[in-house]
Amino acid sequence: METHTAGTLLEVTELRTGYLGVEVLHGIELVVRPGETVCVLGANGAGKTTLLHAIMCRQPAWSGNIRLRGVELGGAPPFAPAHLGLSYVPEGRGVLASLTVRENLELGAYPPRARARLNDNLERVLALFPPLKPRLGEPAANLSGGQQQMLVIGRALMAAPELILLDEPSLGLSPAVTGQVYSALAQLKSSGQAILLVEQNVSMALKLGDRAYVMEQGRIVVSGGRERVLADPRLRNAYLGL
Amino acid sequence: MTARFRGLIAAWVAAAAFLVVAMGQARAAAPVNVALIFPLSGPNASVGEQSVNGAKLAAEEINQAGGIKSLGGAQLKLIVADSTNNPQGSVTTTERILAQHQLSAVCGMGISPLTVAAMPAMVRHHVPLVTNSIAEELITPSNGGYVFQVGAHARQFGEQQVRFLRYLNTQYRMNLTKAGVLYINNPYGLATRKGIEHVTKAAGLEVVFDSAYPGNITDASPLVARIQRSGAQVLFAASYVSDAQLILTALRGADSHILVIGAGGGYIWPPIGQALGKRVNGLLGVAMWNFNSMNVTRNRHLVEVTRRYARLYGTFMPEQAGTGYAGMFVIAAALERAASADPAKVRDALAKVDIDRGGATIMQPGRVAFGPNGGNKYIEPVVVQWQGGVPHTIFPETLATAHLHKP
Amino acid sequence: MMLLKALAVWVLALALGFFAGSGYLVQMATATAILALWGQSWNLFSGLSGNISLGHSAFVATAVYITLVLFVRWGVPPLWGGFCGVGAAVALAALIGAATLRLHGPYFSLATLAAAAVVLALILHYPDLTGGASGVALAFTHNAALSLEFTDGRVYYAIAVTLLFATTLLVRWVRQSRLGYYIAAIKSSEQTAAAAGVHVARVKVAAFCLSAGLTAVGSVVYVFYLGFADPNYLAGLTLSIEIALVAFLGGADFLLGPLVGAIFFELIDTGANALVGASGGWDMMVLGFAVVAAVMIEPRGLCAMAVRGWEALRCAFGYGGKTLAPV
Amino acid sequence: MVFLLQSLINGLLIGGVYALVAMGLNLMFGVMKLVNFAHGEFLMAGMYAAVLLAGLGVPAGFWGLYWVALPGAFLMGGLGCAVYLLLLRRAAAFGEAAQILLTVGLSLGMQGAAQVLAGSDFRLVPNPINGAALRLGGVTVQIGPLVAFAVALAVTAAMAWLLGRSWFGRAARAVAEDIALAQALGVDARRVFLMTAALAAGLAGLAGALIIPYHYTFPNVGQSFVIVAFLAIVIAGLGNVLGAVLGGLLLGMVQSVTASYLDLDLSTAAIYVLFLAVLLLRPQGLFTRRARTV
Repeated sequence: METHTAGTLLEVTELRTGYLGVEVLHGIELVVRPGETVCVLGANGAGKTTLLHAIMCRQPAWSGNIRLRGVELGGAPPFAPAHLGLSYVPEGRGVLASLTVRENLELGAYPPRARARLNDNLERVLALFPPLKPRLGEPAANLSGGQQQMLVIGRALMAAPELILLDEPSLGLSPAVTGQVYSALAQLKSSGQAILLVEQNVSMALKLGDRAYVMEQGRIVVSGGRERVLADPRLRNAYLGL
Repeated sequence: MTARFRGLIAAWVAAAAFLVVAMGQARAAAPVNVALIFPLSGPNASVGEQSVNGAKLAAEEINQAGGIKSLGGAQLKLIVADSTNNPQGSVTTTERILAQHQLSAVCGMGISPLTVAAMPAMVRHHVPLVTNSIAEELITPSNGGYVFQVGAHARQFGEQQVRFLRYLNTQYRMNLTKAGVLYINNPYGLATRKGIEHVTKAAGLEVVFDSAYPGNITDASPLVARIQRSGAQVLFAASYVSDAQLILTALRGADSHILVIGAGGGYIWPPIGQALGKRVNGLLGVAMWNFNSMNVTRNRHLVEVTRRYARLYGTFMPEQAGTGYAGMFVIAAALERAASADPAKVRDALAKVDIDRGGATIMQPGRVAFGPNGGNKYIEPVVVQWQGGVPHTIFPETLATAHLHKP
Repeated sequence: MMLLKALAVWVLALALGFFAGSGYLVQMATATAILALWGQSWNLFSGLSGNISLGHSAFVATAVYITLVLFVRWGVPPLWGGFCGVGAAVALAALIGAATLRLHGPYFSLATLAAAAVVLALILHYPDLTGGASGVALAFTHNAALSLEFTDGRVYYAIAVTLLFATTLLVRWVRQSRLGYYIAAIKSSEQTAAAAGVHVARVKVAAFCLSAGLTAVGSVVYVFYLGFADPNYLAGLTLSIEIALVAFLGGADFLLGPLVGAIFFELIDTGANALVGASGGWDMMVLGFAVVAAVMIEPRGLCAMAVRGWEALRCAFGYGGKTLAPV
Repeated sequence: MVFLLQSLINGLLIGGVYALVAMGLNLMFGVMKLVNFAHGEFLMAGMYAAVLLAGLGVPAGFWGLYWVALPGAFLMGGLGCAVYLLLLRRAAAFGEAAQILLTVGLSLGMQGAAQVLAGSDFRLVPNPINGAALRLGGVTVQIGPLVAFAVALAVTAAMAWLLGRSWFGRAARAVAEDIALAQALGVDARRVFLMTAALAAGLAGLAGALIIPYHYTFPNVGQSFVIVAFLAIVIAGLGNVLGAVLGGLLLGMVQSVTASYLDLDLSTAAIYVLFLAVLLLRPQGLFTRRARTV
């Protein structure tokens, strides 16, 4: 599906940003290569969501670069990343509750590059998340928490993205549902989908991820392959806030 | 020596004479300030504009004829101001004009609440107001005789409507016995209704429908449905032009043959004729002034005035323009009589004028004088009927220029 | 210190009015002071709590009509009748406030708008009692303090200015009192405020009543100053909007906002009327677009604009100061 | 019985006009979260645009005057775009208070501007529709309002399709619910806003063109319609565009029935009382299932 060109898919360099004059991210460096699953780990308030917001152009970068396949995203309007191939799964249930399940999925294919393949992608998503199929006509608000999370991930896939960004997909889900979500993510990964996963649930995330970054107070403190990060004592520190 | 002395004296006398003449000239040139305060913005702006047009026409005429002769030919200087459409704005504007200019009189308002609100300021400054608004509330002891109503009281409207009905019954044997009364819920509507109520009994009419309605309606069909249901044969209506048009259209749509007699306002305004086209013909209304009344049509000069108005503004001269025109001539007559620009003296003169010549005779029946309460003593509202696209006066017979077209 | 300064300004304002004579300036100043007073009262609830009332004319009309009906029908002196009028306005506010507690944003605004429309409909529907659409004209021939009748306009000016100062000081005090903090807390989030132990319902109703009461006090003075009660104006939407407008225009976050807003509004309104009023429609257009321009330049109001300008000036001369916190 | 039927039909027909005005108002509120106090002036401008176009010439025949409807609506759509680009685009970031102030100022300014540009005259292009009526049994149906009502129904269907089935509609509803999320999905919110403003103004323009055959055009005409439209959208549920149609029709009928059976003067009060009752008992609106968080 994706053309696996050499080099990087997403490249974040020296990224600084913040709110109301207070800097939150102090020079982030991050790389995602095609087909890779990369985790960003860290405690609450480490700046993980802010990082995703900056990549999605929700939050203007103060300095530094965000490049998708070499195209600069910094300063682009907030709807641009979706058109360039980034799909975003926000924290919490990001469903559009007043729309039906089908409409939610269709909106996932809003960028022109995805509209042509709407029906193929819809089939693919429903195959990945079968529980959604019988409920297509219902308002998304009627779905259970787990189904809503599936819907949101499915919606992100409707754009046939180059890279999918997930913010805490396990938040507030029961262990069983979390398992379902992660097995779906694993399936995606095996199909070659690049994933950037922000998670507090370290064990789940690292089972899936090829590489990981650990953030602490707006900085990357550890980065590297799964085993290396797991072994690093700074991972524990980051979570205990030491 | 003497010759030189004589020459000097001659020069001195010449200089003095020149000075006196020049001063006299200067005094003659000192204009008399008259303010025109009308609603020029908001929903009643068109009422105000028509009044101003009429008054301006009169002032031009007075000035061209040599101004106020008893003041050495002083010219009238008009100060036009917007009273806006709320009482606070009316007060503010009036106070400002009174502060900025040495006025001899004010001609103005047209809309009753604006006039009532502005009156205390006029009284305080001892400046008389000649108004074409119709509310009776104006005539209060505390207004100290500073208000002069050149047109009719709303009550006189109502009375004239019923009198006309009696005339129809006797003259044309129309046998109308059931009346409906529909009036806008504002001072003009309330006062008109009072007048009708007063006389309906005397006329032997049964009032089968009597209701106020809120102004600026969007749909008249419920009103019309009720009027039809009541079985009224004649409808006395007091409304502004927008509502009047909707009511008339809805009546026509409902194929109603009720006889509508409007009380001034929208039923006799130029726009209603434009809106309804040929269908306006036959519509009846009571007016405090009409350009086709006998007192106007038998006076060649006044006919020329109404024609000039039509040329300048593209419609026949409407009620408010006529009263504005008359108001200005009344003020001029008072200035002439007072021989002074002092507003207090103008007021006293206004109380005493009795005019039966000149522009003021445009008011029916051709004569204007004010009673002790400031109302026009002689005024006779007229009943008009639209014929050939313009309103013709058909009642009272002394002023009529056309016969009733029986509906 | 603040009190002393305020007193000085008050005395100065009175003196200015006294020497300005009885004419147009005093008349306009009185109208401005009452408009500012209304704006200030409005701001006490709507500006501080963020619930925008578009029905304050209901309180104006209620106070005016209770006072006038008592006066005209039963001869109750307006000074005493005025208290009844204010009481009635407060009672109405308690009713509306309690009924609309759950409403927020435009729902609240439109509910207050509708309430005022119902008050207007009632006044018009009982003409035997209220005089109906014709309104009530008051005519004064002599001075009578008990009847609030004064032939000299400066007396009304003095009363209006005094009330404005008293209201402003009261609002200042409220802002710094517990009630003020509670209202501010409610503005940022009702849930949080409730969680923090604020009795949201009670605070909202209390502030609304206080706001209505102050509005009513100004209204009683206003109608005797104007000498005429026109129900369509006093209970109308135009007045409600004007009251809200001056508070916004000046800046709802500033103590002097309503005063600044009222002065600006009256200046543009009467200025446009004086300069271009004679040619129909221009004055309305100028006023409307002036408001639009003011909002576009600084949505937080004229006071914020002034502060910004002042800061820019200071910075230009090398005195860097603290800037307005971004909102 | 006939009388009741007559008053219901009267209410239904005027309700159609309310519906058109209310739809645009609610569309703007729903998508842009903007209470547009100048919406009545959009209607007024639409009426003037239609009268102006009619001045270019009216084809002979009974329906001739209606040719102005589409061009008028498009002209007004253009005005909506201009107002959005000049004012509302920046005002989106303002607080609710500043937005109210802005649209109130705009309303005053537009009324003044209309008087400056077009004068204060009451205008009505003479036409055969004015006063024409069908008589079915004992019931009278006026043609002008009937056409407005029919078009309102057609527009409702078109809007239902647009909002429910088109990409614009899905995007608009997404923006209405969660603007940040919609943008993350690739929706350009500003374009949606622009189109919303154009559509709302265009609907007002269409309504304007439909009522000029039987209603005067003057600078303050918008005020009489817009208040009812405001009440209609709250009764229907703010943001519920199709509900606004039902709200408009309902208010038209309540107004008509109270005017027919009770006091004419109370018909206005009646709709306010109904409005307050709905607001207090069912603040999410009669025709909105889910409570909205506003």
